[in-house]
Amino acid sequence: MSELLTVSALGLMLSLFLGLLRVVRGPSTGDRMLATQLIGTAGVGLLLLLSLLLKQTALIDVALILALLAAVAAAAFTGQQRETGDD
Amino acid sequence: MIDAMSSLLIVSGLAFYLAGSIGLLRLPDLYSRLHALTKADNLGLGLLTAGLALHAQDLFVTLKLVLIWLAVLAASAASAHLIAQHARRREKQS
Amino acid sequence: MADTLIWLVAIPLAGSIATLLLPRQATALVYVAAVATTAVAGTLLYGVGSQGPVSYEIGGWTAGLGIALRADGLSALLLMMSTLVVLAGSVYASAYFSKAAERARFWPLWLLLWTSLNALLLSGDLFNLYVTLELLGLSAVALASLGGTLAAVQAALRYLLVGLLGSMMFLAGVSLIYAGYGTLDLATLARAVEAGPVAWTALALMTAGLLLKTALFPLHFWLPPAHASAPAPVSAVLSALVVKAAFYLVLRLWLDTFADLVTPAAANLLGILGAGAILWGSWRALRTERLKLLAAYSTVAQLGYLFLFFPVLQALPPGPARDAALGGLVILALTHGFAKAGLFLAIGIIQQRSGHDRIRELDGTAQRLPASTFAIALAGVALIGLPPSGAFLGKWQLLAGSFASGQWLWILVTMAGSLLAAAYMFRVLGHAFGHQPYPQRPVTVAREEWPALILTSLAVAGLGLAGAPIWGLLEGST
Amino acid sequence: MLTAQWLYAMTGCLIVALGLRTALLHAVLLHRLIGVNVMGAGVFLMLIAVAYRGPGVAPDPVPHALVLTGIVVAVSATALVLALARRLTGEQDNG
Amino acid sequence: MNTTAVHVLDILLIISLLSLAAAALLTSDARRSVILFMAFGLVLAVAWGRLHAPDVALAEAAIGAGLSGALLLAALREQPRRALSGDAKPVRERERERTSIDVTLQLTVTLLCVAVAALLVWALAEAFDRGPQDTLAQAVSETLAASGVSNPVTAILLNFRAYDTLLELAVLLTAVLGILALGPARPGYQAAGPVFDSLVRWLVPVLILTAGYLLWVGAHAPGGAFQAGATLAAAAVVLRLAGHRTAGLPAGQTLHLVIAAGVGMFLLVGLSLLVLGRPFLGYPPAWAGGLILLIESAAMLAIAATLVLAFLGGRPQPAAGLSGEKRQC
Repeated sequence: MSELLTVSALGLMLSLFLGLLRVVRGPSTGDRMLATQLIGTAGVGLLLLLSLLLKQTALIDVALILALLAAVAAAAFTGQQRETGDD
Repeated sequence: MIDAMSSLLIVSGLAFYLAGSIGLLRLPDLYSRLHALTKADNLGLGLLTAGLALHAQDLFVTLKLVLIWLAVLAASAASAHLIAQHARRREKQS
Repeated sequence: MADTLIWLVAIPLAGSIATLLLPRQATALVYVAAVATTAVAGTLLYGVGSQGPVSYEIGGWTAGLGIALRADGLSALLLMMSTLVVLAGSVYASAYFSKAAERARFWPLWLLLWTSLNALLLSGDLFNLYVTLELLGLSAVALASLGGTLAAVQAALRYLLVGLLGSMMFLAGVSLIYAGYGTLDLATLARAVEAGPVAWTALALMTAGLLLKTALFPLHFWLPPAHASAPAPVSAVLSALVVKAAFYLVLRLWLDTFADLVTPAAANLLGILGAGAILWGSWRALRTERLKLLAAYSTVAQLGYLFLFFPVLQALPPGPARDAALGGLVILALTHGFAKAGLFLAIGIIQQRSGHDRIRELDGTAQRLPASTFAIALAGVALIGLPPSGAFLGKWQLLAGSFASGQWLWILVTMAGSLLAAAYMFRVLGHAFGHQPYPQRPVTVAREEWPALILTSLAVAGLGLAGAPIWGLLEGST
Repeated sequence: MLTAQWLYAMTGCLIVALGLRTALLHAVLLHRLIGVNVMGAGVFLMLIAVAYRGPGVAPDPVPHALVLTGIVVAVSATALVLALARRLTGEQDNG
Repeated sequence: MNTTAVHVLDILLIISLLSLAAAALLTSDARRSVILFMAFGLVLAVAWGRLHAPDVALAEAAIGAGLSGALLLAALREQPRRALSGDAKPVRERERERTSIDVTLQLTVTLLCVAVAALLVWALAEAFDRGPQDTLAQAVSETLAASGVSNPVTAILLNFRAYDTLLELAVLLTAVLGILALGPARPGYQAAGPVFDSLVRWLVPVLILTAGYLLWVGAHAPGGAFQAGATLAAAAVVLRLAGHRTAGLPAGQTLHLVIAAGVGMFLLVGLSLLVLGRPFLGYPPAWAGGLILLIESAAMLAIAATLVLAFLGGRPQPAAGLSGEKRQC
C-alpha cells in the first residue's frame, strides 16, 4: 500500500509540475489562473497522500484550508476580473 | 479487499489528474483547457478522497475529506464560469 | 527593581491602546503615560547606577527557553535619553497637531513607536530583536506618512521597503545563529560563539541589515527625504532615536556578543564608511536650500562620528583609555539625540509660522521667534561640538583615542567635519539673525518652544556637566 | 546529516539570493515587494530545514514558532506597503 | 516510505519552488508576477507539510497562498496597468540611454547576491557539521506539561515566547493603524451574479466554522489564533467580493476595540499576573490552558479584522455613500 501511495504522490507531483509549465507559459491571465487552480488541486491531493505516508493527520487540515482558500483566491481573482475587464 | 478498492480509486484518480494536466498543456485554447481541466481535476480529487476515506479512522476525518472535495468543486465551478464569461465578453468586444 | 524593565514596555503599549479607545482623553492619557514612563526610566537608571545591570525573565522561564529583558549602563542611558526626547516631543505634538482628528491618528502610533524603542533597547533575545525592529520600522513609517503629502508618502514607502530589506537580512543572520548554536539568547550566545563561517556570515548579514536601517553612508539615500517630509515631532524622533536604535544594536553585537570575532580590518571598514558619512553628509547639508533637509543630512554626518569610534575602540587595549573612548561615544550619541530632536522641533515651529523652511528666506526669524532661533543656535553649538556641549567631550575623546592608537585619518576627518558643521549652522543663523525690527516676546508659543529649548540646553549644558556620572554608569558594560 | 534537510536548506539560500536581487534591482514597486516576500520565504525555508529531524522523528518546534511569527509580520508589512502605494497613485491621479 | 522515491519527490518540489520563484521575480508583468507568487505559496505549503511543519503549512495555506494573493490582486485591481508594470515606452527609451550604467549595476548586484548565497551555504554547511542543536527543543519538550497546552508550537508562541507574540500583535496593530490613517477604503465590488452568490452562501459559513475549529484544535494539534484569524478574514473577504461593503466589520469605536483586542487582552492578562505577584505573562500552570485560549480568541478577532482592513485598504465607508459603488475602469 505504501508503495502505491508513494507512486501516486510522485504522479501528483508530476501533474503539479505540468501545471507549473502552463503557469509560466501563460499566455493569458485566465490560463495562468486555471493552471494555478490545477496546482492547488494537485497540492491538496499531495498533502492528503503525505498525511498518510508521513503519518501526520494534521496535513488533512492543511489540505482543507488550502482547498477553501483556493476558492477564496479564485473568487478574488474573478472579482477583480469582473471589475477591470481586462487581462 | 478495502485496500484493493482504495488502491483502485487512488490510481484512477491519479489518471484523471494526469489527463487533466496534459490537457491543460496540449489543448489549443482557453475554452477547451477549461473544460478538460475542471472535469479532470474534480474527478481526480474526488476519486482520490474516496480512496483515502476508506482508510479514515473516524467519521470526522471522512467529513473533512468530503468538505475538501466540495470546496475544490465549488471553487473550480465558480472560477471556470467567471473565466469563461469574461473571455466571452472580451471576444465580443474584439 | 527588575519589574521596571517590563513596565517600560507595558506602559507605552497600554497607553497606545487607551488613546485608540478613548480619543477624547488621548492627550491627557499620553501625558500620564509619558510621565509614568519617565519616572520608571529614572528609577531604572538610578538602579543600574547603584546596583549594576538588571535582567527580567518574562513569564518566569529561564532565558533561552523564554525571553529575557536586560539593562546595563549603556541601555539605561539611551533609554533615559529617548524617554526625555519622547516626553518633550509629546508636549510639542499636543500643540503642533491643531486638529483633534490629526491627534487621534497620531497618538496611538506615537506610543507604539515609543514601545518599540524601549523594547529594542531592553531586549536580550535575537529573534525578539527582529520583531522589535519591525515594530520600530512600521510605526516610524506610519508616522512619517502622516504628513500626507505626495513627497511624504513616497519617502515613507521607500523608507519602508529599505527597512523591510534590512530586517530580512537581520532575520537571515538570526536564522544562521539558531542553526549553528541552537540559542537566541544574547548572553548564552556570547559565551558559546566562536570564530567560523556561521558566526562571520551571521554577523555580516545582521550588520548589513542594521547599517541599512541606521543609514550609514552609502546606504543613507533613503534618510533625508523621509526625515525631511515627516511632521516635525516625528522627524525629531526619527533622527534622534530611530536610527540610533539600529546603531545601538550594531554596537551591542560588535562590542558585546561577537567581540572576539571583530578584526581590525572590519572595524576600519566601518570607520571609513563613517568618515564618508561625515564628509558627504556635511557637504550636502551645506549645499541644501531647505532647513529640514539640512537637519536630515546633518544626521547622516553625525552618525558617521559614532562609527569612527569602532576602529578606535578596536585598536585600544582594555583599560582606562578605552573606557574613556566608550564614554565619549555614548556622550556624543546622547548629545546628538537631544540636539537633533530640539533642532527639528524648532524648525517645525519656524515652518509652521512662516509656511516654508527655505534657508534663504529666513531673515528676521530671530526677531519673530527668538526662542526657537536660540534653540537652533544651541543645537548648532552641540552639532559643531563646541564647549561646553557634550559633543565637545565626545569628540575630544574620539581625538584622544585616535591619537593614542595612531589613527591620524580620523583626526583629520573629525576636524573637517566640525568645520563643515560650523559652516552650515552659521549659514542658517546668519539668515535667521538678518535685519528685521524689534522682538516682541521672547517665547511666543510656550508649549512648542519650551521642549525645543530644553532639549537643546540639555545637549549643550546638561551633558557637558554630566560626563563623570556617565562614565561611572558605563563601567562594566561592554 | 540528512539529505532532505541539506537540499531544502540550500534551496532556501538560493531563494534568498533571488529575492534579494529583485528587491535591490527592480524598478517597479510591486516587484520589489514580491522580492522581499520571496526572500522572506527563503529564510523561512532555511529555518524549517534546520528544524527537520528526519522521518518519524519530531522536529524542533522552536523554528516553526519563529516562522509563524515571521509570516504574520511579513503580511502586516506587505499590507502597509500596498496601502502606501495606493495612496501614492491616488495622489498622482489627483495632482 | 521508499527513500529514493522521496528524494525524487523532494527534487521535484525543489525545482518547482525555484522555478516559480524565478518566474515570479523575472517577469515584467505585475499581474503575472502576482499569480506566480500565489502558485509559489501553494507549493511552499506542500513543502512545509513535507518537512513535518504542519503549523507553518496551515499558516502558509491561509496567508501565503490565499490572503497575500488576494491583497496583491486587490491592489492591482485599482492601479492602472501601466503604473505597476512600468513598461511605458518613454521610460524604456530613457533606460536605453543609461544601459551601460544599468548593466554594471545589474552585474554588481547579481554578483553580490551570488556572494550572499555562497556565504549562506558556507555557514549552513558548518552549522550542519556541528550536528542538530537540540538543547532548546529538549527544554521545550521537558517543560511542555507545565505550559497548559500540548502542541509545542502553541506552547512556544503563547507561553514560552509569548512576549514575541505580544509584540507581533503590536506590529499588526501598527500596520492597521497606518492603513486607517491613510484614508478611506477602496470602492466596493459590484453585487455578484448567481453562481458567485451560491458559492458565497456556503463558503462563508464553512470558513467561519473552520476558523473556530482551528482555534480550538490549536491547543493540542497544529492550528491556533493566526491560522484561525486568517481563515476568518478569508470569510470576510468573500463577503466583500460578493458586494458587501463593510465585509462584516463593525464601525467606529467598536472597530478600534476589535483591532486592539489581541494586544489588549494579552497585556491585560500579563499585567494582572504581574500585579498578583507573578512574573509578567507567567501563567499559573492550572490556569494556563484557559488563559491561552482567552488570549488566542481575542488575537484571532484582531488578526482577522486587521487582514480584512488590509484587504479593504482603509476604513470601511458607511453604506449611505453616494459614489462608493461606482465602477472603476
